[in-house]
Amino acid sequence: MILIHCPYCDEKRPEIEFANAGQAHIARPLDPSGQTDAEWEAYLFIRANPRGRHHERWRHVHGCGRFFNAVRDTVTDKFEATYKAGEPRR
Amino acid sequence: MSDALIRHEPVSETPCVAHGVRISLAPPMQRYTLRARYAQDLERVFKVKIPSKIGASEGGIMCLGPDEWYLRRQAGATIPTSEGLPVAVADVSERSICLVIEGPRAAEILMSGCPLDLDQFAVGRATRTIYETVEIILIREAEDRFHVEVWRSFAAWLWMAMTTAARH
Amino acid sequence: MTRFSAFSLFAKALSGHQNWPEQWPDAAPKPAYDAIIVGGGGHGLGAAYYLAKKYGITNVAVLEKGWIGGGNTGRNTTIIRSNYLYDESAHLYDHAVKLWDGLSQELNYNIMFSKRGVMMLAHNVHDVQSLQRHINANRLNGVDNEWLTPEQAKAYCPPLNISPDARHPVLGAALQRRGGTARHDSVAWGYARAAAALGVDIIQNCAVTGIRRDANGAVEGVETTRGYIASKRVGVSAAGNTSVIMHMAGLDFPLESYPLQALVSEPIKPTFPCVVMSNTVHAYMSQSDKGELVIGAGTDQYVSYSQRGALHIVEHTLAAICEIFPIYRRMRMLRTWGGIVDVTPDRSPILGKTPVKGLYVNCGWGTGGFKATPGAGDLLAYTMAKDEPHYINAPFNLDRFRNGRLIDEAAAAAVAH
Amino acid sequence: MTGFRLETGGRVDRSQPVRFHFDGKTFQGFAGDSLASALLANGVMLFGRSFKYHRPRGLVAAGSEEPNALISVNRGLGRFTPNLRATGVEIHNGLKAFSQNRWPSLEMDFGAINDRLGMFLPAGFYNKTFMWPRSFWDKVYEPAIRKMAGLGDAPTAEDPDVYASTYAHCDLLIIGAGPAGIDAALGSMDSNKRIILMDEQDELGGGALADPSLWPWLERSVKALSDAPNVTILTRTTAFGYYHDNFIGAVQRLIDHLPEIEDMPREKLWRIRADEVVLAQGAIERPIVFGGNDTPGVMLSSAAKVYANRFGVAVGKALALMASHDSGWHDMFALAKAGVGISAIIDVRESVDSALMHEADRLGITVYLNHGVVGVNGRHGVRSVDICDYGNQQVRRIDTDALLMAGGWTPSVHLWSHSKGSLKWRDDLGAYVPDQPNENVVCVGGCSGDWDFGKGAIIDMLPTPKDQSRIKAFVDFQNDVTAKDIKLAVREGFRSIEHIKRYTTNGMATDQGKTSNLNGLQIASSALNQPVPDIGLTSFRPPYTPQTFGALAGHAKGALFQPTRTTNIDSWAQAHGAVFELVAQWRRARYFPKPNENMHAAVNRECIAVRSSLGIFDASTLGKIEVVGPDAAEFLNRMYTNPWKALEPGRCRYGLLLKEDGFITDDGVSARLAHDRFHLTTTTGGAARVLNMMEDYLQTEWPDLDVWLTSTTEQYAVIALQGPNARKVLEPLVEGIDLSAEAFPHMAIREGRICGIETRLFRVSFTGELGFEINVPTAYGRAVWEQLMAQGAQYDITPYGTEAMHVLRAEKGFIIVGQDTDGTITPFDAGLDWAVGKKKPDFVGKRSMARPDIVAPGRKQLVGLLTDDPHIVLQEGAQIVADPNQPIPMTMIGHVTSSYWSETLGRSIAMALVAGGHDMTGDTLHIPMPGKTHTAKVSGVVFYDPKGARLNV
Repeated sequence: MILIHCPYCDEKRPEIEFANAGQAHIARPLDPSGQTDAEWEAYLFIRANPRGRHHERWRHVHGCGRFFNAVRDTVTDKFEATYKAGEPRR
Repeated sequence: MSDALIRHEPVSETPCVAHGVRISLAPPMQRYTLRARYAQDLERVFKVKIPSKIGASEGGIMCLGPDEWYLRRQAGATIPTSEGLPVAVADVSERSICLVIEGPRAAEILMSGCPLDLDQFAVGRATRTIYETVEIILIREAEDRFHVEVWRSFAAWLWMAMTTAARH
Repeated sequence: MTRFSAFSLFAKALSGHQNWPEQWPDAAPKPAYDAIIVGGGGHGLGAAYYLAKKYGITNVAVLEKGWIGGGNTGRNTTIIRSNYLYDESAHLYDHAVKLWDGLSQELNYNIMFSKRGVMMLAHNVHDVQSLQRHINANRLNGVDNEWLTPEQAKAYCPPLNISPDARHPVLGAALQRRGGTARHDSVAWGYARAAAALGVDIIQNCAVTGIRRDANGAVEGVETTRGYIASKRVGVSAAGNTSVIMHMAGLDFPLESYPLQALVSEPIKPTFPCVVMSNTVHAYMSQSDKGELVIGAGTDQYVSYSQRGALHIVEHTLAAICEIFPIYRRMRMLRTWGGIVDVTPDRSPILGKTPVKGLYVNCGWGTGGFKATPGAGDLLAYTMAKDEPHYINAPFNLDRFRNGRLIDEAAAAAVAH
Repeated sequence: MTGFRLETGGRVDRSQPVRFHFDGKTFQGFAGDSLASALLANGVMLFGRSFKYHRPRGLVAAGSEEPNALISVNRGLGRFTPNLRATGVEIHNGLKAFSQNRWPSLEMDFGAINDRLGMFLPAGFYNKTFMWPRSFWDKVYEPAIRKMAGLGDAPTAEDPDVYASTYAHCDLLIIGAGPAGIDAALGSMDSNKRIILMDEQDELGGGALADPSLWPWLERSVKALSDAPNVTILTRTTAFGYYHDNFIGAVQRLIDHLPEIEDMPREKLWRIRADEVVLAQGAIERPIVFGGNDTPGVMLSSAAKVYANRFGVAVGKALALMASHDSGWHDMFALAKAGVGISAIIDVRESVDSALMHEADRLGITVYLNHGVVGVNGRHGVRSVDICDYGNQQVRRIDTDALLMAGGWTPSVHLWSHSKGSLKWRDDLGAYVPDQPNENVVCVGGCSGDWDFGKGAIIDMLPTPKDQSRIKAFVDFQNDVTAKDIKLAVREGFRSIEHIKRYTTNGMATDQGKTSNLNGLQIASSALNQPVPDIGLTSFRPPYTPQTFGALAGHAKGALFQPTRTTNIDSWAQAHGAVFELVAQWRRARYFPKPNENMHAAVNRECIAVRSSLGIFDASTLGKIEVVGPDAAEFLNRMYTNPWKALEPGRCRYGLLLKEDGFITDDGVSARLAHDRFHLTTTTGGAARVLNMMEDYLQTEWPDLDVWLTSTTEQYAVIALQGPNARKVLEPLVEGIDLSAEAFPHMAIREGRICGIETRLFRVSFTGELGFEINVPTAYGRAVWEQLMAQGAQYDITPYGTEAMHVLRAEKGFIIVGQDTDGTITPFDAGLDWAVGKKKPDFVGKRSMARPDIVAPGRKQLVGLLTDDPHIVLQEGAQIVADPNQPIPMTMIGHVTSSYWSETLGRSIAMALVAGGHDMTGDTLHIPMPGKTHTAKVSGVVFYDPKGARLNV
């Protein structure tokens, strides 16, 4: 059970308080109707799934309730950083 | 006529007393979730100091998240209206019940299923967390007294889990 | 290739087993091949075997970054079944089940396919509706799958707890008698030995580090830790690492890789006659020929290549097992391990061509790839040989994520209302 | 000495005799004995049979690395435990233990025939045969193999014991309480650190327990640690797994050692988060590989010392040592000191430290250097050994009844490896030791390779003049893996150590290779002619030793397995004989049978009651979300398919929610209470999912909106009052709300009081009848329900359950998300076009509905189905075809999603998803079922009161 630093609560809390919410920094297009099928497919389904440095979202669902972003190494599972939603990509 | 109507609680109203710990159902109270972008917006409504550090509590108001507070008052108190303001107040008085865990083994009983380090959880702190798979709000009222707020439909399970741990 | 048989075993025994040949030579890469398979798991080795056996393409290399069968092939719970809901899935998995039957003889390698029956439990009204829908669809698709009452289910699997007071009582079950298990390592070794005998090079400790493309963008070879290897046909069958390989060809894929854990108990005398799966309680179990209870756990929630899972996943899995099979509460967990499963948005595989000419892919099998091993190998081989998909794998293309023709078995199982 | 129990010595309590049973025979030991030491003391050498060859086996070790002495313990019904190590079982009065994997008896085992056939059963033999005739595999071969395989018997009854679990946190966790672990604890004791010190044995001390000279120190140290308030000592506790971020799993055994089973958990799972971990797990001695090294009486020399010094038991009366390492010599000296008879020391090395020679000489022990054992005589016990002088190849026989092996030491790096710390190979130790850590952890003592056992020669196996391919020299005792098996694997092209392990099963037994991994590596190394580090090392995985399922499940047993959520009215339903069904995490009343009523009859009665007079239904499980804030309407407008901004306060609207992929994920009727306040409802199963989805969009896509979401599912008990007489019953109970049709139309909400309790009163209907949904604070749900029952008695008010609810809604063609939709259905497929705001530029899922396949013809669409035979109720999940006479595989064009008998209509009704169904009205379709093919005509989905006249009253 990994420890996750919640940038809102500003403390490390156990994984079972959190829900992973997939890859980070995939903004919903402002005008979905203007998207080509390929662009929309990319938004919906295409994921980086890197071996190594990964940007992902978590929600402190059984804590402060906030979604936030994280950078984690997918080989070591170690976090490099967690930061609040809306902050620039690390 | 409401006096005529009986409340039905999901757990026994007889406390569970075991070696070094007592688990009981707290009396009914009023509960509200308060939401706002800024604590000041709520202070304008409630005319009281609103704690802004997550985990802190003051005057029965606990800060659970950056824009979320949890207010507990004794039954019968009134709440100012906030319609039209950039705040949200929702009555959740009956959404949960409160279990009081007290005694020298109180922390030990909670740790049977709660992954937080309660040695680091000072008196006065409040947080939403989890007991095994069940979400709770944990409040440390005193060194050896905790309040556990749990949604009604999960209360029977939590009562069984904690009283079982207490008897072991 | 020395033919395996009771006689050869006897003959070799007399000479103290001193003159058994290598089951497959440890090949060094040649400069070029007619086809390259990236990934030495059961799927990849199977593809190489069928390329040589059925499509006459024998100048083939299988590139494995570690040791063959060391990925999900050697880390899964070896469940084999084909009782899927949608026609596309049923045809795909049943193609595999038909190949499983007789595979030992075809490969002259006992892969110990054991038709013990796979039983899926229904715990609530919604499960019943869902399994009935499966059974009816399977029947009309010619796939065996039958409904059992709780009593019939218990008769088929005596350790099952069918008490109506259980937290998740058993309301019935769907049984596919042709389903079962096989010995995972033997599948990889059997395919490797048979493929090598047909001229395929099995190259281990050879990681692909790049994919070289010509001026028109078509594949012309792969860079590896053991040098450049040319080939105009490259099939990627790298499971959890597929995204990584595809990036080398400039492709982003609709895939995410998650840790999946499994575990076995200490070996005991025969006690568990079949495979039982419960989606509602999240547990599945069988007993291996060696006597171990083989138990599948769930995936962790985050993307990871660490092959390392969390303890709370195992806690939940064993709690579930002990609920369905209370007599095993005193049994002991002997070994746990983790694999990396690549999951697509609709939890169905991607098997076919890619936007890059000469580059083919077989991935996205999630937690259920082992059962498809012979079928996936055969269909990848077909697609690479003909440069077009077989009608069975045609629906499992990449385009479905663009046009919306998803094959979502999990969604079809739907949510409790 | 009497039997094998030494006159003096050991830590057993000779004043407390303990009587126990093994294979039905009664024995006596002393308090403090393990089953192994107690049986040894009684001269028992034979403990079990091996896995494959069923060879007779005795003890090899004294600790949890023991590969051979696996036994079963039976403590009564449901308390049978197989595969326990005799070395880890503490005896108590009445203990009943049994040997395993033998028939009919341990001494006389038919399975031993495999040993004679051994030459035909080399590694991987099963891959090479049992293939002909094909049909024999399932019927003959596999059952036979399975019968032979396995160790102990399976439990057959449910375990009555309970298990506990807990989380714990500490600053310093020390795993292993040998001298190194104890020193680590003493060193930090005076800090204010929270320290946990754990050991798998029943008392602290580890190796020190076998060294009387350390006992005074041990006693002082244990006292000091026990007195320290910041030190928690856990004995009989095995740290089995090292997980991410210093999270350690450990199991504590609480009652198995007690004669009486008290009312307490059998085992307890500790889930420990530590700031720093100290691993002090020590090292395990390596056996030596030579022919006959598995004969009962051949064991590790360190084990012999443990039995003598800790338990006061001699493992033989004339011990011989086969050594390649100094530690064995020291053990022999200690044994001699303890009064054990010594026969000889044999060492494969040509010379050893002169100090060792002098001490041996002083003690009068004959020494054979540059010698090795080439034969062990005796089957069920050692009688003598043949040793070979490597100088002149002369073989001589030595009388001995116990041959000790000292092959050097293997650091226990298991948990270190779980934590992903790296290892480095040390040639001088012939072992892997910890290198770089991956967590905040250090290794101390033996497991770090730091020990004072002296030095040794690293050998793969003893040289022998015999034909290596003919002798059984065991590497993995339990799995019967011999040196020649490993060589065969290499010969057959298995080069990676993982391949060799899997092909030979070396190290895959219940001891997980604790005594066999390194010898296996050395043999593979010489066979491959490669240095060990080039072959690699099989990875260690949890658990360190096997752990009980029940302990890992912890307190999650029976009623505590998973919460069953119940409503405030559930207790009333239970008291009134309801039959329940489980929906999501909830328990809901399915129907309320009267005496001798079956489900069919009850549901018919309940449905008729609602249509003709009045029904009452507990709808409390419906999800509810309070949406509050100036931007509430704007937010819902973006989430739902239909428009929300124009909805007037006091009115309700049906909301349809899609996932971004365009498929229906939830629905529900929602009400606007004020300009900035909505009361949403969701499906029972969708509540949490919908709230999470809405929070996701709100927080990450539209953080600019001033609106907040609160789950109010459990704030309100919801009572649906449905039927023509609903209003009449409400009127006398409600205050502050004008219930007249004009003042309170269908799809409206009013706030007031009922029975004096504040209520949010919805006028809505999921039945097609005049209906109200009464929301009251949960605690009063049952009380209000009972008031309504009393008030409704005059109208024969009838409680109905989920089954009748399903029939009633189906008669009206209302869908149930998750039953009539399945995650692949769009609003158009479901015939809910009217619920999609055509003019809205965007909402969640809109874009996906424009994808090629979603707009293509031939999609499955929701239709009604009326069977030609009105008495046939189709099976839900039945498949539909256009041509019933086609061969299998058939082309299926759809399936039945909902199907019921409608007592109101006097016939069956069904809904189905059918390809292109919306254009098929009136067509006849076929439903092939086993034995009979049914026919049905496509219809609309509204079967009852299509005009909705019954609502407008």
